[in-house]
Amino acid sequence: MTGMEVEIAGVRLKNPVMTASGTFGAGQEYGEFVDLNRLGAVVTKGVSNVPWEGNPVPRVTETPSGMLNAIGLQNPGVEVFCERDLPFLARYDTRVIVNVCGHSEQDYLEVVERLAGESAVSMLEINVSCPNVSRGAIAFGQDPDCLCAITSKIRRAAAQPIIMKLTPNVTDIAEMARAAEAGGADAVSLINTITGMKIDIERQRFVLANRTGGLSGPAIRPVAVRMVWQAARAVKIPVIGMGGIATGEDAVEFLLAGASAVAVGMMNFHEPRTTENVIGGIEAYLRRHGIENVKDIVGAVQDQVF
Amino acid sequence: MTGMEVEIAGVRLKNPVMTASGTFGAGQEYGEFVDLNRLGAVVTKGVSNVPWEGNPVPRVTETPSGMLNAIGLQNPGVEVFCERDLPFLARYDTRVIVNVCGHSEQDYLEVVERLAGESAVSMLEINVSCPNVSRGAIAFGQDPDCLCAITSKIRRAAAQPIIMKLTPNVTDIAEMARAAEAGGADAVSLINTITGMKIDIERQRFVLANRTGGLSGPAIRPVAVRMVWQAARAVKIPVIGMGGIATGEDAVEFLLAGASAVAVGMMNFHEPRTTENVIGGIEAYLRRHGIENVKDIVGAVQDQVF
Amino acid sequence: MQVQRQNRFKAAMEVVRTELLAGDIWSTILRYPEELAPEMREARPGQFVGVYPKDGSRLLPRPISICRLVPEERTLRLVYRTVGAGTEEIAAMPAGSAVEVLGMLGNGYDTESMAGRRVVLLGGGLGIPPMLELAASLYGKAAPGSGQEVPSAAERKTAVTAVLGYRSAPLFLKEDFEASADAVYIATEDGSEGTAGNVLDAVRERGIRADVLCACGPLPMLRAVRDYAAEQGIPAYISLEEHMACGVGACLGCVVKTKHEDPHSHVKNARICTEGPVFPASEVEI
Amino acid sequence: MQVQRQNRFKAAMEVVRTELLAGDIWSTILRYPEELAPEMREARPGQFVGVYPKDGSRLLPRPISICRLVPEERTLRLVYRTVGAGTEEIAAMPAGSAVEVLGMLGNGYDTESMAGRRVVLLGGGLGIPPMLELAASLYGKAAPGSGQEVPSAAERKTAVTAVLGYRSAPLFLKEDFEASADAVYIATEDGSEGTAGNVLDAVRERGIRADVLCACGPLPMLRAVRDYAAEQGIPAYISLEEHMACGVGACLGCVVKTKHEDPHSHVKNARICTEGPVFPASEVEI
Ligand SMILES: Cc1cc2nc3c(=O)[nH]c(=O)nc-3n(C[C@H](O)[C@H](O)[C@H](O)COP(=O)(O)OP(=O)(O)OC[C@H]3O[C@@H](n4cnc5c(N)ncnc54)[C@H](O)[C@@H]3O)c2cc1C
Ligand SMILES: Cc1cc2nc3c(=O)[nH]c(=O)nc-3n(C[C@H](O)[C@H](O)[C@H](O)COP(=O)(O)OP(=O)(O)OC[C@H]3O[C@@H](n4cnc5c(N)ncnc54)[C@H](O)[C@@H]3O)c2cc1C
Ligand SMILES: Cc1cc2nc3c(=O)[nH]c(=O)nc-3n(C[C@H](O)[C@H](O)[C@H](O)COP(=O)(O)O)c2cc1C
Ligand SMILES: Cc1cc2nc3c(=O)[nH]c(=O)nc-3n(C[C@H](O)[C@H](O)[C@H](O)COP(=O)(O)O)c2cc1C
Ligand code: FES
Ligand code: FES
Repeated sequence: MTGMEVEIAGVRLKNPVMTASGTFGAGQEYGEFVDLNRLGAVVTKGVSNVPWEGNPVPRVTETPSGMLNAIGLQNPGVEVFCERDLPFLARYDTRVIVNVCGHSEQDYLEVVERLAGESAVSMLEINVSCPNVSRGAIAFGQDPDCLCAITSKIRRAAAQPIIMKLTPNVTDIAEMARAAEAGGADAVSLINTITGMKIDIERQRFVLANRTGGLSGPAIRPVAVRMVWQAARAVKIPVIGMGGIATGEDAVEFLLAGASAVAVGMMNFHEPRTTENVIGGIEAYLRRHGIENVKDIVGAVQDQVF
Repeated sequence: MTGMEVEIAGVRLKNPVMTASGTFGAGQEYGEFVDLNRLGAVVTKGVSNVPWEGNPVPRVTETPSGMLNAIGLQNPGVEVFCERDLPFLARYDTRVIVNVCGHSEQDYLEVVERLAGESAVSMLEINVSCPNVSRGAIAFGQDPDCLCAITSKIRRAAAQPIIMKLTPNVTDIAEMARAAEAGGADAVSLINTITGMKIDIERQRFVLANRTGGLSGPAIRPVAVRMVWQAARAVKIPVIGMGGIATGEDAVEFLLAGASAVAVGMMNFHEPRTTENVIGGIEAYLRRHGIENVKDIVGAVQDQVF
Repeated sequence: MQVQRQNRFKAAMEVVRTELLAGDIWSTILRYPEELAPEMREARPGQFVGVYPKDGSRLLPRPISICRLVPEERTLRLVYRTVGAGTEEIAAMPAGSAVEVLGMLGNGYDTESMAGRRVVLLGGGLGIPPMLELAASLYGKAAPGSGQEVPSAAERKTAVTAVLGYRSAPLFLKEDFEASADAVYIATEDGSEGTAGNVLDAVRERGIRADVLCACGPLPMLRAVRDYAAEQGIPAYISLEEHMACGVGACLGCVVKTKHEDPHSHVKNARICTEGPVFPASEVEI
Repeated sequence: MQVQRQNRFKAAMEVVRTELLAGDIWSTILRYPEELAPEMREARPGQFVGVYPKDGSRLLPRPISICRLVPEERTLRLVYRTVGAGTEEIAAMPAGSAVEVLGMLGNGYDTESMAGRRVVLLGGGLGIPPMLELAASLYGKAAPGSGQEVPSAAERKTAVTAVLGYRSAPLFLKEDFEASADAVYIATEDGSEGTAGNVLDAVRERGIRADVLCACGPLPMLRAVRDYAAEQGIPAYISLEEHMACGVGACLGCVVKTKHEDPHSHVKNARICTEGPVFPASEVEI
């Protein structure tokens, strides 16, 4: 048996594979295709203090080897989440990580405080990087000082370990990872989507009602791997990697780059069983290479030898 | 006849389609496939003051709908360029735009001064954004003050109009475009490649000897269109758009987003005749929509109507 | 709104046959594996599938409605317009090849509630194909309790009228409807066949009476149907489209504004792929 | 170094036949259009083509060497290992389908300079296939000036010896070489056939004498060939590989370090796709 267990900020996951926030609802929809008990963790869609309507449609569109989305963080709010979605997730033998979003510091703190008493919640992932909310939340994730400040406020309010989710839309990802660490983050996750745009040339209009959207999928994988590598070298806290993971091999690439765990996002839409396939693929890789424990490959990439 | 002529900084191009620097050599190689006389302009591979060796191999690798490169700006230097490559290009009825690279301010100025007397050179494109040179040149393109300063120095030294080529690896592309404009740039071009990485999981090594490389191709097109749109709204000088253009339709997307001209890069490697196909595709689009002049669609994208 | 169906799957199907019906409208017949018999038994007209392109640069499923489901032959028929690279790829898939399909998606029409009524189906353009399975499942059905599996003409209670709106001749699927509806009327925008105008022009011109309207087609048509139903005081069920990513309710990409708070989302947004694509016309803001 | 060939094209070719030779080694025969006859006449062994995958997520051409070119049949044979998605796609292309090919790339071997000499071809692994076209073009050739199109055995001046190194049996292409070379020797790493060891072990074991060496195979083998040639005081031409993007010399992706300044690049880097892939072993730093 290969060892697939990993630990992030003191929380044990049976394997390093999670769902990426916003691509797996609160688990129910893909529960028809995937055995949720197999997953390292389910990361929920962003949850805010009150219900959010999100953006007008069209909200999604395909791009070469990827897609753009501008959902705008529609969600039923933390109360409905706790009453309806959390009990559903709690039935499974997997970790629940709640992705938290907000327009203001206060918004985040309200959600974090409301979740403090929920023992079914193992960790919080703080989305300071969603490019689709217009009221300035992106600034938290694009300025190191803001990021550090909000991290430490949330850290003080949170009962669970917090993962700061970083945006790739920055000049220096290492600096952002260090800012999160300095603020007390227990882990960082990256990458969120890269801001992009598509234009319908026949109608001469933006395809997305929001004009811009977030690019995800295999198209961005090389950028994600690079940033995970840079972040992992910059900080001591664990890094959770994501961006275009489709197979176990892709996941191994992130692990080698320095991620302690990985998340599967857009590719769930291509193949609902991607998360399970990724787990199987990592196991097969470890077996093929005679590696006993998945932890042994974290950050193990080396330079070419000639 | 649809009007395909455009003007950038006083220089007339017979059509808005150029080659992207570094993907078309100095024109000779693809001259076997494409009639160079058909092109709006040929943009050369980066030229430095002295010959550059570039990076060790592997220098290129494929990624989903894209590729990574870390050529490291190998080039024979400005003297050989002027003696061998420029006379070749001057034989064609197309504009020659020389892409200029350097490690230091002085490097850039030497090239720009050497080219000042070359009447066959219509414009200079200043690459302050190559992620593959290690001696700090990237900083010019990632800090607005540095960018503004170097732009104004080059502007003073240059005999030809200068196009500042912007890197997408920044938090705020509009700010960078404004910095170039403030420094006296005659135009900006974007995007250069997005820094990425690929790991060979079987060998647990970086695929590229340089570890990181620049991502280009259709994968990055949504990011490029977004940045072109943001830059075009931020400045009054013309914007030249590039990133993953494969067809006339793709080029129209950039024009609608606000680009006055476009460049074809990686897709030359997929289909050597891409530049000509793109020209034909734009013409067909204009005819189909009864648009008389390509200038009429520059920046013409609008919001959805419901 | 209607209860979400529980007949989801992702499976490979075999391309049996593809033919061009008219212009750029194609018909593809897929054969599904035996294992899917239970899911297909649960299928309802108005449900749709997601067809995955094979090209690795196109990763999202293409939503296409059930046009016809024939369990005896294990066939699923799709009729679609080639509008882009994905549908073109589907139309070019050779007979015998395999294609990945995500199904059965969406709620579909509640045909039981329509039994014994005069049901008028309004299909405009690519809204025509999904009406065929709806016609076929309503046609020849007696009202519940009649106790007749194959009722005689006199006992037949559900009256199915199809009104099909095309841009112009040549028409497609007309013969199929004639075999599955009590009456079929045609409208063409250019007047090349039937009523000149849209489906509602045909309804008015032919004086077609309805207890229930079911409609699929472009938004302006659906808005007109909603208004006509309100005017007539009858229910109308309309089938909506939106750009989709997951197709299963997970991404929240495909919402429509609703009149009242949606019980799933707790905002006035319902997921077309899950709570829809069929909605009572009076409950959505289109 | 040798002059760049002037026989480039990009064209669709027809897949005639694909077969598995051994393990994961495939042979695909392509038929090229008549218009390419001039380019093919100019082709030299050691040149290569770029085969474009059809999948839209894989955009770069796959460099594959000419294994055999038969102008009478308008066929180009490629022999390759399926190592990734691109080569797997090529192996799966059905007979009759079309594939885009960029060619003829690289300089190839200067066979004229070898006429009348004892030429020993060393192929290791996937370095074996390109040696076949080289053998075929050398074999049966008289030295220039002999005036014989098909010389008798006595007049035959070029002696072609092929030494083929495999990991292990089953061997591939052996029969093809036997028809195109004066002598064929085998080496296998595991000793399952021929000499146990590599091609140079076979050369030594069999006491094979050479005036010229031509080699293609993994880097360690090429380094050993370079050293052996230097030791023997004979020229060796080696064929190199590198990751490529354009294949035509435009991107500078595929360089090899050279001993002297390269006349094109003005640095000590030569483009493998253009100045190579065949280099005098003494002139490159491998
Ligand atoms: C519930 C539902 C049922 C449908 N049923 C049918 C049908 O039976 N017959 C038919 O011809 N068409 C139907 N459509 C529309 C069909 O899904 C699109 O025409 C198709 O996805 C276009 O794909 P493409 O790759 O050819 O076009 P492209 O424009 O290249 O597609 C790019 C992306 O946009 C999406 N997209 C483009 N147009 C639409 C659209 N109108 N609606 C939703 N997504 C779109 C594609 O799915 C893809 O993700 C239906 C749509 C929905 C939502
Ligand atoms: C001049 C030349 C001639 C060649 N001739 C042959 C031949 O006759 N038979 C044969 O089996 N192989 C040959 N190769 C190697 C062959 O090009 C690769 O095995 C092939 O490109 C792998 O593609 P893939 O998509 O299956 O693998 P992947 O690993 O999925 O390819 C990913 C990318 O890496 C590139 N790549 C991967 N391996 C290599 C490699 N070894 N060399 C260059 N690029 C690589 C691919 O072209 C592609 O761009 C040759 C290479 C060169 C440079
Ligand atoms: C439809 C969609 C919705 C998303 N919603 C959220 C969200 O609510 N919160 C968040 O932090 N990230 C969100 N993301 C970003 C993903 O979690 C992930 O970071 C990103 O998509 C990159 O991974 P991928 O390429 O595997 O999709 C969303 C992504 C998609 C595609
Ligand atoms: C192989 C390669 C070499 C490049 N060399 C240069 C260069 O020398 N100077 C430069 O400014 N940009 C260079 N670029 C960037 C391109 O000019 C272009 O900005 C980028 O690739 C995006 O366009 P594309 O997606 O169409 O390739 C290079 C790109 C590639 C792929
Ligand atoms: S398409 Fe994802 S929720 Fe409907
Ligand atoms: S592959 Fe581009 S120069 Fe050789």
